[in-house]
Amino acid sequence: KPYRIAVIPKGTTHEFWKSIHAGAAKAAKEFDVEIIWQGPQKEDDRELQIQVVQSFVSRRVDAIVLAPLDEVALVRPVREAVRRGIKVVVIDSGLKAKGFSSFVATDNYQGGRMGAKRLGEVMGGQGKALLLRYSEGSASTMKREQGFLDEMAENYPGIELVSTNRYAGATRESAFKEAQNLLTKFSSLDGVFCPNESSAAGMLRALQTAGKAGKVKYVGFDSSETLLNGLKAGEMDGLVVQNPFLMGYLGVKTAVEVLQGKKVKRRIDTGVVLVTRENMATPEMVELLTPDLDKWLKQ
Amino acid sequence: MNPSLRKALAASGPFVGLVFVYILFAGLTAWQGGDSRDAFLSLYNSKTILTQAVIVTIGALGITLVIIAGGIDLSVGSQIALATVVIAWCLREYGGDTAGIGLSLGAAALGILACGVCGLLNGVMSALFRIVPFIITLGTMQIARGVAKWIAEEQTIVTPESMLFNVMVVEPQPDVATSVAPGIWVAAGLIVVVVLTLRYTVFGRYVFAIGSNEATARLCGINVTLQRIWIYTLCGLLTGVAGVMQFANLTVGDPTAAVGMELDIIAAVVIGGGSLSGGEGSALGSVVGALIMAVLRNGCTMVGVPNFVQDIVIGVIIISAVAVDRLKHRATVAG
Amino acid sequence: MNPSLRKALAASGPFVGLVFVYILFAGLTAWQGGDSRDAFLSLYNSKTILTQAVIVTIGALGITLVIIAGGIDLSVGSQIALATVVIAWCLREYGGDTAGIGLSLGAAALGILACGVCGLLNGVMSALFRIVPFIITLGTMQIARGVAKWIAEEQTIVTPESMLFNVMVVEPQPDVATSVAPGIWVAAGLIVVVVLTLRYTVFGRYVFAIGSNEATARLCGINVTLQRIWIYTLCGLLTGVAGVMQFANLTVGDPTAAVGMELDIIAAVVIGGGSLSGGEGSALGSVVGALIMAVLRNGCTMVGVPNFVQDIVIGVIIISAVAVDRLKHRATVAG
Amino acid sequence: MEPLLRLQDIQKSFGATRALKGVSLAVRPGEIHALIGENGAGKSTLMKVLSGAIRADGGRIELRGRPCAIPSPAAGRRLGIAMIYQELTLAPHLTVEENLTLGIERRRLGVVRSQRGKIRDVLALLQHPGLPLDAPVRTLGMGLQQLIEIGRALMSNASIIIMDEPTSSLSAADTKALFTTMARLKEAGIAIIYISHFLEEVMRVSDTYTVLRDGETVASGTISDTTMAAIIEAMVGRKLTEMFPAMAHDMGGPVFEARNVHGLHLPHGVDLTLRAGEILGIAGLVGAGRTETVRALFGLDRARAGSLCVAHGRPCPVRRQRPRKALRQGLDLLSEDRKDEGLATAMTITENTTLAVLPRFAQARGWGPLRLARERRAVWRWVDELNIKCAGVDRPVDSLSGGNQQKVALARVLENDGAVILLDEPTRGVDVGSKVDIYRLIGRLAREGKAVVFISSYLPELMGVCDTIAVMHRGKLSQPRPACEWTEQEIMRVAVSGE
Ligand SMILES: Nc1ncnc2c1ncn2[C@@H]1O[C@H](COP(=O)(O)OP(=O)(O)OP(=O)(O)O)[C@@H](O)[C@H]1O
Ligand SMILES: Nc1ncnc2c1ncn2[C@@H]1O[C@H](COP(=O)(O)OP(=O)(O)OP(=O)(O)O)[C@@H](O)[C@H]1O
Ligand SMILES: [Mg+2]
Ligand SMILES: [Mg+2]
Repeated sequence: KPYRIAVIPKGTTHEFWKSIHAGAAKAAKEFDVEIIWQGPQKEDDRELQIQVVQSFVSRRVDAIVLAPLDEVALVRPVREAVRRGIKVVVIDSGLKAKGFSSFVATDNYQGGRMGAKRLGEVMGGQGKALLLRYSEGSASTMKREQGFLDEMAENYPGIELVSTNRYAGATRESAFKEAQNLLTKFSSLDGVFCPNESSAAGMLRALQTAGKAGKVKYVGFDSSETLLNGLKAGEMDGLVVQNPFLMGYLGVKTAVEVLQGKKVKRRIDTGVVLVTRENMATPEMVELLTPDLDKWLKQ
Repeated sequence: MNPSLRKALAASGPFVGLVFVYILFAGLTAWQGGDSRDAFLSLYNSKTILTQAVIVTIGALGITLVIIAGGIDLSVGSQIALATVVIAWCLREYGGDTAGIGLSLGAAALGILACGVCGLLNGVMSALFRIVPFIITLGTMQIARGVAKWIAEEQTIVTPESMLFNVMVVEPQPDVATSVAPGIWVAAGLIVVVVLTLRYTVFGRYVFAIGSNEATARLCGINVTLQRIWIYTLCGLLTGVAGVMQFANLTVGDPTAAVGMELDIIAAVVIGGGSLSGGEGSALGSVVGALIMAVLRNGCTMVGVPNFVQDIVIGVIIISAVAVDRLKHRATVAG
Repeated sequence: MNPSLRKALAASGPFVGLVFVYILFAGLTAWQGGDSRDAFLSLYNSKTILTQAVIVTIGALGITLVIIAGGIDLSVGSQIALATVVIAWCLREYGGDTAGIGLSLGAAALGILACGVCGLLNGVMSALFRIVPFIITLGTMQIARGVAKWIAEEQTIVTPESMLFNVMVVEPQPDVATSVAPGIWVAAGLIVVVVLTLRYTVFGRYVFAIGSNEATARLCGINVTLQRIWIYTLCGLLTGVAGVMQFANLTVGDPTAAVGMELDIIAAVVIGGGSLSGGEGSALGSVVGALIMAVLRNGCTMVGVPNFVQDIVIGVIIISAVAVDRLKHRATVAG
Repeated sequence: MEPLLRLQDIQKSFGATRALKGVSLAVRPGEIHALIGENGAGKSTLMKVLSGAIRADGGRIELRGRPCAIPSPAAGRRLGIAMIYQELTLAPHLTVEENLTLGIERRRLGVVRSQRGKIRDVLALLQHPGLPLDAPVRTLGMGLQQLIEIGRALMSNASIIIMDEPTSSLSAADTKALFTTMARLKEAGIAIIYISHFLEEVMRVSDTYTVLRDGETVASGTISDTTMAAIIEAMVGRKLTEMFPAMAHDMGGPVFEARNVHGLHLPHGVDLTLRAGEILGIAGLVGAGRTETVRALFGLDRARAGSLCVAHGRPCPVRRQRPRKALRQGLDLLSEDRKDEGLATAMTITENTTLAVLPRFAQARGWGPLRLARERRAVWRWVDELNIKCAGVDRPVDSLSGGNQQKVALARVLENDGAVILLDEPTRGVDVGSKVDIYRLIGRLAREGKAVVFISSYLPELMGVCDTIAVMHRGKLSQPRPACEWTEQEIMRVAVSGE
């Protein structure tokens, strides 16, 4: 009888999670296990994610692959799962708990530094830049933001960071409004960095509606159709891209290995790459950026 | 008809609904087979459902009072967030590495008190200014949320380990049938208190009287203003307890928690037979309403139906619960 | 007193509030100096504020009708999400790489229509079953959200480039003073239509009459049921237009968009002088209410005050708007 | 001349109440037809049937010789029937102009077209040409609102105008203006059905009349052929000596005193003294201010001035009176508005009966749990004693008939056991059998040494039950005199004219 593995994303509406889903589906096919894909829809609904985990514990799946919305709030349900003999693999964002089997994620701090480096280069080492943070209490984006700030402080002293304290909120909609207001406030701006897909998409839209797209140097994080179009059009100067497909794949693969009693690494890095207009057409990038999701999902 | 029988029948509507929903999902999971077949009916899952229903249940107890008295309270979700933040703040400020029992209880009490103050404000303003409670509580909803963010400095507040964390553990001692989350006991205790209060105290009778016909209440010498302030304050305190449970669930103080939960709670009360025009409703009914929602959520996850089905089903259930009730009333009047 | 003067004064309350808020933030930014000093007062920022107010404004026009007629509609936020999804779905299914004008307009029309159907359902159910609209629309709120998720398959729907994307561009031609987002023109047009409808048409007068005294309306031969269905349907259609604007903003169909926006919109209407007990309210007032909220949001970002201050301020403004109104009324009655 | 309108054998029941048992009436064009009857005789109901506001259970309506159905107010208006309702039916937020034209707007493409010319004509007819058309009607006084109500009927080109007590809140000048208007309408060939309790007015303005009693036509004819005495005779009608059971009781010393009570609107300077065991009847026309007097005494309405003193307690200004305080003083009130105030109709008999004295049934001075068994026992006692017909004391009050509902309200007053009891229209809408029960009860109260104020618009019962009777006219209360010194004609005369 095949293993049943629950894969719980932070949300279901971002394209990032679609890729994770596809990667997980690929692994499921490869190792002949059944995956159950379910998560909250808003990326700040901790309560609902807790309930989803609890329900899967009730359902006695064999393993849970979880992208925790909060590094603390999800500790307890994970502990309950582990105590009931369910293996847990954490992906994407950290969790302040022991007992889970492995942590499969991007090195977010490095990703943040990579973004800062790219932004520093395209800005020529000087000018005014701002950081629009994502949402309160999200561990992975906080690391990216930290990496960005550290790199800027160490290597690009000529760049003045005019705003680093505003949050975009969990949806594109809230990010868009916030970005619009920030862009109006700082009319002479040279660079922008956003730490995830929804904040980046909101910011891109704000730049477009403000007529500043392409004029302000802009580096984002994560990929999606919207953001890639921006990159192609020259409205963005770089995207730090994780490999969500690989993350989903490795998450499920690790879970299977744990279930089979194999030894797995505590920390598995899925890597980040910088995508620019120049390299986005190379075959390996195309494979990374637009994996054939439907091939894995439509069955 | 025998009066207690009559009451039992009237209350039975939502209960029948609960049984129906439960059997439906039991059937669905059985039909689906596989692992989920026994999982849904398992003892552990029942405990999970009950634990998940705790917050809405306790919140619904408070709003039941308000709704029976002909009012409404939209600020409940924000109040719950406020409570989690106040508790977490207290634990972080005064706890070292782990917070002791005394501190934990003190923090919980403070959280409950904060909500009580919100309720008091709601009551005083709606009683004195005679503004529709919808607006008052829409305002306090924003204010409580803002204060919560303020205290939390727009972050989640991480706290030292506290005994409160254990309140919502689904099964504190595994494989002991009677071992359930302490939160369930708290909820059960509060249910008993509210049921008894509504049924056996002067205050409870006044709540019904005010909602049923305010003019009559006034004619009978009831100080409607004062009672109303009391009712909102009590609702606030109960909401505070729900906030403690929410904190136990999240283990962090989260100023963005429970957005829109007021509507869930109001829906539970309405499904349980409460009428927004006042004078009708029962604490037990509201509890059953909360359970219906919890079973629905849990069952949908078990069967693996997508979220959207769940949304639609809940919407349909809300409307039909009230429509059926209305048709029943009409039939009674005609007969 | 001169009647038109009286009306002007009554409507002036919210307007004075708007001016006050604007001057307040102008003062704050000036005092703060730096980048934000001129930014707040700049023409460009005014355009930003107006653009940001468009969605709530259009939504508020619809709800104004409902509230004047003594009803309420909680499903507006979900309807907006539904509209974005329907539009995006349409563009994705039938558009190739870029969607033509015809397709774009067709998609927008379909989105508006979807909301119109929701409104029709609200109207029919609340008129026929005589259920409190609060419950009905609480139900349709869930259902519309569920349907939106269904259509979107619980994802955001990415669409080909469409002319709709340009509707909410703050400044289509830079540095032309009169160049504003087309959405603002749409909103302006709708404001004019609704204002004229309420003031000069038989329908508008019936809306007020039904909200003011339903029994009178019935005795005067008004088909209250039919009118009510019309009112909710119109509200739905207007909400649909707000949905188109939301889509233009997001450029994707997002089934989780606009959660809780109904409360923002209701707050705008109430700040603008609408009364939840019916019979009172004005389209212009609601627009001013929406603008007050937009200025508040924008101003808070400009000054750089934290979000929580914004929440608290909005809450206080909602309550005091209504309290002032109530005290004014009392003065009139006493005088 | 051919009658414009003929009603034949109209019947209407509300649940167990048979409001109309078969009424017939005919009106000719250019005629003012008076419809006369006691409170509850069925006048308003009949007119609501005619205007389409309610549907009759049986009977025929003929308009210009042709039978017709009037299923809705809109249909009534189309047939040229306009109605001025007894209870004001204005939309308070709408302006004068909007109210005047509501439902009969002239329109082009849905846009309202001004009818100011016509409005001006109508207002001139009512001799109020200066009325501000853009003022919301809620900012106007009761009298002006009543005028607008009348104006709305004039606006609709009606051939029949029904006026249900149009002058009850009009000033003398406005009343005169209304009569002038009616005369002009009459010249224009419009028929008017005029309902009023002011019989002198009726005698002055009408041509023909119909008297209703208990939902039946008991007399009709031409005004010039009859006298006021004859009409009153027909209204009051039956001999009901046996209806009023004699209950011997003695009067003691004074237990209640009120001095110079002024309400916000009505009354004007009422003085009242009650002795233990006295039943004081207060008669008067609708709108005379009786209800407002007792509400002010009980603290339900704000008062302007006056003082009261119950059972030798400390005198207390009426302005400070509150229901809670009144109940504690031993003062109790039975509301005239049973449905909207007197009872919480969705609650049970038990709950209603004990609501005012609930803490008595709880342990620990009202803070502890209720003693439900004791409460039910107390209520059962009243159910038996008052002969309340119910399936059990846990039934909701709205499952009872009107008479039994009223008995529940009385049970509440009895349970409170106050020394002074104010009964406002205790027999309104109550069937004859229950009425007798209530009379007996009032007698018993007096025998127990309580002072009772009995407000009623139904004179025979006042004559039959009360020891003393006072008459109220436009906010002023006459000196009480022993009941045997009054005749019904005399009371009517004082109620109508004030002296
Ligand atoms: N909607 C109703 N439901 C139940 N009973 C009603 C209703 N309307 C009227 N009645 C009853 O019908 C009877 C006749 O009432 P109606 O209002 O026609 O009297 P009326 O002659 O106009 O009296 P008044 O002089 O007080 O206006 C009364 O007993 C009244 O209580
Ligand atoms: N708030 C108010 N403002 C102005 N006039 C009022 C107000 N309330 C009542 N009135 C009028 O005052 C008059 C007295 O009413 P009240 O009910 O006291 O009369 P009543 O003698 O008890 O009549 P009924 O026989 O109907 O009980 C009525 O004409 C009524 O329309
Ligand atoms: Mg009448
Ligand atoms: Mg009266």
